[in-house]
Amino acid sequence: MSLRLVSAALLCVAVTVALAWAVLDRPLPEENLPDRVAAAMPESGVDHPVTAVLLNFRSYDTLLEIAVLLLAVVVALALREAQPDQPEAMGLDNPLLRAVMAWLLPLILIVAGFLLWAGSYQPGGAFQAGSVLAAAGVLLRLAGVTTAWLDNATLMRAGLALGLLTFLGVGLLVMIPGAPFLTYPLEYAGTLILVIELTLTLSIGLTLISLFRLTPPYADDPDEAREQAGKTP
Amino acid sequence: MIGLWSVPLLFALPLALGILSLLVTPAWRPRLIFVGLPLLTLASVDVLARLVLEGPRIYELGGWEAPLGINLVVDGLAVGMILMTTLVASLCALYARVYLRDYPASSSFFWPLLWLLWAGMNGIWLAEDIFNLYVGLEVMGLAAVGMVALRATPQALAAAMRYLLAALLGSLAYLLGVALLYATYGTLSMAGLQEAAAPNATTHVALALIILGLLLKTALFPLHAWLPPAHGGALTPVSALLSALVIKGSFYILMRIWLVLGPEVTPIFTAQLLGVLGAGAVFYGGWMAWRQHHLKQLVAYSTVAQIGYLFLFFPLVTGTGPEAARLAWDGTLMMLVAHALAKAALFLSAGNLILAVGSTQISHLVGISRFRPMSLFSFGLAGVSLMGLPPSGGFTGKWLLLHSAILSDQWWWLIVLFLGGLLSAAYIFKVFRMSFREGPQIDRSITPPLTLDVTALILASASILIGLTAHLPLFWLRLGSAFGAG
Amino acid sequence: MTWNALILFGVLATSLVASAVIFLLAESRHTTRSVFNLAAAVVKLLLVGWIVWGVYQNIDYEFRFTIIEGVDFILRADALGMMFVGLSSLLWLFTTIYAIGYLEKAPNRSRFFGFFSLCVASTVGIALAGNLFTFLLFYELLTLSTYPLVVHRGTRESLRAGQVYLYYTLGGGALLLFGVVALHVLVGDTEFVPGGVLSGLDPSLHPLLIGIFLMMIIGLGVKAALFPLHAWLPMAMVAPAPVSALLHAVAVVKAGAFGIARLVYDVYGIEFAFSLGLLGPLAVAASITIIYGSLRALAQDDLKKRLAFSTVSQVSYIILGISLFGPVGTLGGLVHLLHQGLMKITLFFCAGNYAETLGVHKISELDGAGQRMPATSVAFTLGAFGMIGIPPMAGFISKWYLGIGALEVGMNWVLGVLILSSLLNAAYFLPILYRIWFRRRERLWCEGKVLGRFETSGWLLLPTLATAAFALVAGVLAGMPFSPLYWADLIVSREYLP
Amino acid sequence: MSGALVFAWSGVLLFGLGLFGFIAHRHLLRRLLAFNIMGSGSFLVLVGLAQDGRGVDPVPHAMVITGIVVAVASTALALVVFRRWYRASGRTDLPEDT
Amino acid sequence: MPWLDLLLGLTLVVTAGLALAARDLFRAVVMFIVFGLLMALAWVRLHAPDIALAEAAIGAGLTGVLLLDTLGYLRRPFGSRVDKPGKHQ
Repeated sequence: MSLRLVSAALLCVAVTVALAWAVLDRPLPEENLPDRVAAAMPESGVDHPVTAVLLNFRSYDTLLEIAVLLLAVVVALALREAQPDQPEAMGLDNPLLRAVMAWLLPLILIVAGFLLWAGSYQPGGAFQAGSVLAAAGVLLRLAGVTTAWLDNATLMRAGLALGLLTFLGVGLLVMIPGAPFLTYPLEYAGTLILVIELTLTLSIGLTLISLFRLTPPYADDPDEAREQAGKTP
Repeated sequence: MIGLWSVPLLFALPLALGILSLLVTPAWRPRLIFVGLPLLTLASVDVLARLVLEGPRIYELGGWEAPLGINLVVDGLAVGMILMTTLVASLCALYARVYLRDYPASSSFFWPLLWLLWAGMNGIWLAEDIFNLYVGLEVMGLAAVGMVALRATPQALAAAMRYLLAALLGSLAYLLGVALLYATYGTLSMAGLQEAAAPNATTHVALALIILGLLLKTALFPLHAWLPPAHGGALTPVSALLSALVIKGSFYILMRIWLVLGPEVTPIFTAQLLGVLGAGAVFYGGWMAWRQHHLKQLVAYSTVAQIGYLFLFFPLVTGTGPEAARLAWDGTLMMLVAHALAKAALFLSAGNLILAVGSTQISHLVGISRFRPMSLFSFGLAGVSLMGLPPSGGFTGKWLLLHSAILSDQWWWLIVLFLGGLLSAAYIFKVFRMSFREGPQIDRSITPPLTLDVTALILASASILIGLTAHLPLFWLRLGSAFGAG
Repeated sequence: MTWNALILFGVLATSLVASAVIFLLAESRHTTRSVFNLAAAVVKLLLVGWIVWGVYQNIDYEFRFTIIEGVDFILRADALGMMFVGLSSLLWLFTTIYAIGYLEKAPNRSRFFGFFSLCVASTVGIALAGNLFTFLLFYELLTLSTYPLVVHRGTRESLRAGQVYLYYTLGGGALLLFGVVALHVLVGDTEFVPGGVLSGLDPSLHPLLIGIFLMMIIGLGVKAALFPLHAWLPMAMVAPAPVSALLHAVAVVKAGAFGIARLVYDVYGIEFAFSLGLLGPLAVAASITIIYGSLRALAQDDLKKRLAFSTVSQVSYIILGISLFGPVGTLGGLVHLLHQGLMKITLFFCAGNYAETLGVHKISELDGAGQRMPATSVAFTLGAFGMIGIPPMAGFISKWYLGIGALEVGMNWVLGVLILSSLLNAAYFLPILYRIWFRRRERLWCEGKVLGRFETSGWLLLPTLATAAFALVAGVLAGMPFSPLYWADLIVSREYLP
Repeated sequence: MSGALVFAWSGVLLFGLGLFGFIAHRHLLRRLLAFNIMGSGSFLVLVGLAQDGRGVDPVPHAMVITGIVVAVASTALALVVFRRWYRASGRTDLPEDT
Repeated sequence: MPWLDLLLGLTLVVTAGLALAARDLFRAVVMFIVFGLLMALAWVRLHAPDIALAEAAIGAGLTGVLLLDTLGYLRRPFGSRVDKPGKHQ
């Protein structure tokens, strides 16, 4: 039993006990935030409370959260360029999977669209839809389908940037009448949120795909990868 | 109307620039600073002007009031930190533009990371919402990790990994603390917490978790192990940014939450414990810095030591009289700002010295004072502030802390300040000693571009000047705080 | 900001600006640097003369701004401060001339002159400081700016000396800092006021005040080379001659002594310090240092080392004078601040001349130097006579007033100390003079260089003769207005009046 | 004990368990697993405790969604660094140098 | 006492334990994915279908795929381009 294990065990027990104490001894709060959310729902522009919180009441959190996602991609890009990976054949090249994909893809896109649209009045929204999109992308890759538009680095990056830029743009745009950042006017709130969600879905999907690949797609082509490697002395 | 704009611009602008710099070609990435720096400076100065003219204010994002929406707090403390960030980060950016020319194209990813880091930091300074602080911490922390990894050498990757693990663990502890606080008080807003905070088990556990998480992120002794490799091994402008600004982010949150929860909730025992850990950091960091052979590692350990001084804030502000508490507040903030300026200057000038002799070893600096007097001069000015010798920000901060310690009858902190100063003198002069030595002559040294020297010198001079004119910044920093009346 | 405040700031700024410009000048711009440096020194001297005249007429010169709430940066010209300012600006001019000659063709001159000017700025700041905070600020700045000068040669020995110097001065500085903060907590911003500011405090605080006094005396005593805190001074003699001359005969050690004077007269107040019983022990410490320094000097063969121990001994005359509770003793101590500076710098200049021209560092090698370098040797003789206290040299005046002052307050044993130390002074100076003038050179001088038309370079000779002349004149014309004695008398009359 | 509280309790246990794994393991992948388990634990505490004794609260729901995205981004970043580190050093753990 | 919740909570803890304790890395990752799916169930029980969707898609799905992918990376033999595998810094 190493010192590391003992200290880990001790720390674990201490934290668990402290947490248990905290949970047992917890007083109930006086503030009732759910009520406030419910009261403000009519002004939020959407019908689903979680979406309202995510994209209206606490939209600033979501903005920063997208920045976190983007950060992961930036680091992945930076490291990929600094130390190009061995070019590798990607995809299982399974004809069956490819055939299935041809059928599955439209379905997945429909699901993503539904999730996005549903988000305004029931569970679902940009993140869920985005991850479904990402799943589609991942499957495409696994099936070995070469998608030219996914291999276009500039287009890819533009896609990555689109969501955050739109979010920021809308946030700043609504300030022109003199309101604080991200204050949607009531009559446009629903539309604006939908626009943001739409672009976010696309960006999140692309972000997750690039995170899965940990790289921009171009390095998949061996020649291109070598070329990339040559550019970085 | 403009005032409404400059507050969100402080984080929106760097975010936008971060994305843009990802879209443009590597050669164009550094050039975005010529758009970003003036605008951010303008926004920061505008925020300051408004603070001075109109007083502190709350900015309601999305037009939603506090418990429902996320508010930003634009008080003296936040504005002070914003200005500090603008100054230090701008100069580091100017430095990096020249410095990174010699590095492979992949290092141009420094720029998107810089902007996102900046956005995260400004987000933290302005945040009034404890969950928003969590997201801000993640933006800042992950950007910092990315910067450390940028070099992509095995050492850099190991350092980045270690840093990342510490940062992740720290954030989770913080998040759990936030979860407990939300469950107890039903609000995430600091103003709401301040009103409702009561001493009970859940709050204490939450506070403990938050403290632990933030200590890990601030790298307070004995949780500092990740810092020296990360700060000492990174690219020079990255080291400067991380040591000067990033660790301040988590300390700042701790300071705010401590004051928000108030003296009823924050136990004196914990305060003293934090002070003791700070003292440990001062001694251990100073001792380790003195033992280093690698110039940037020395500077990195110096950061470990200097963090310790900041933590004297807690014992000096908790359970002491109003006068002592005010002095502790003033002194800690003076220390914080002075350290930010001086440490950035120290890293940048250390980078210049390393460029000049082509080696990171301190023993290779023999006779360098003859060839690079300006780099050494910046190093010296910054060193003066770190040693706490007059006239400098470090000295003024130390003076205030001493004053506070005497007023609150806690003489044991005097010893920490006394020995800490001597220890830092020992490691600073270790470098000087070598530079004055006339050993086997190095007849040539590479002359780094002037920009590198000038940026370091500006930062170093600022760390001196802030001590001489401390009156005004300290007055601004107090605006809107509990010590504002003093 | 008034005109007077600007002039006062100008006195400080001349050397600060000079320092900054010199740092920025390229190493090779020797002429520009020298001209600028000399011009700054002359301008400073003129400004000082102006202010001395003003202070004589009781005009107030004050420059202040707030640093933090309750702490001001204050420069103020009073009689005591102007005495020190006058001394350092006068000697700055001469030492600069000397250093230009001494360091001809040496490397790192930009660094040297830059820090040199910074040192003078710190010294002037110490002298003009209007409160303890400002004093402390410049006191530490002096430490920092002298370190590069001590280690200037970059040899192992000088680096070692520099390290020892730092141990002592930084430690002392930290103690001083605590004292200053403690006094600040007790009475707020501690401005220098004749008669002190502490006498009104509650008697229960008196033990604390004694402790603080002790701490601060240790902090100041380090620079004043008070036994047993003197060890850095002889070691620091590895520095180039101009550094030893100005800094270790004047600026650094005098800064310590001057600080003690400020502490006793203007912070505690001489009467209050006396009533706390602080002066007696201080006098004893000074006396021990006087005797100890002289004894150690006796044993040195290295000329600069002997002069250094002589400094250790002589600076304590000032402290002795301060610790005598009476106007005459004070007069003796203060006037010695000036006299010792003039005489000791002359001696160091001469030592530098011998070393530079003849390559001689040891006393045992000085045989016959008087024939080879008559002018330098005359200057050396004048300085040595002054140190011994032979009338009518300046040193005699100091000792005379010290003795009378001691008798006046009934501390007769001090007289014994004075006589003993004078004998010792004679014992370590006269043999040197004997060797210089009356022994014949056995071997040839191992000189390879001809330094100008005179016996040595004019840059080296002129300042030496000038300071020797000043030392002579200060003694002979002690009764004239604006002589050191006259000015010290003015200080005493203002100090003891209230 | 309400259903929400049950999950809060399992969140506590998960956090403790994850913490143990995070410190005890050396293999970086396992440590990342542990990190994710800790994260899930704190999310459960956040929602479970907030909803215990009160109704459904959408605010913690939004916070947890944010948290999940942040966690996946952190994990992805960590994996990128880990893969580079593994390729450069051939190690799956960090060298012991402290 | 909500037995179903209790059972689910317990299973969560056990699954997490298995994921952490598994000797085989692959098994650990699979257990983690199972854990993620169980988490999604827990979210449904907590009346948080949004989180359930996110957890299933991102928490379990994407993180799992990422981990599996990395696992494959670890098992892949390096080509000649890798500089000195096994070199400890």
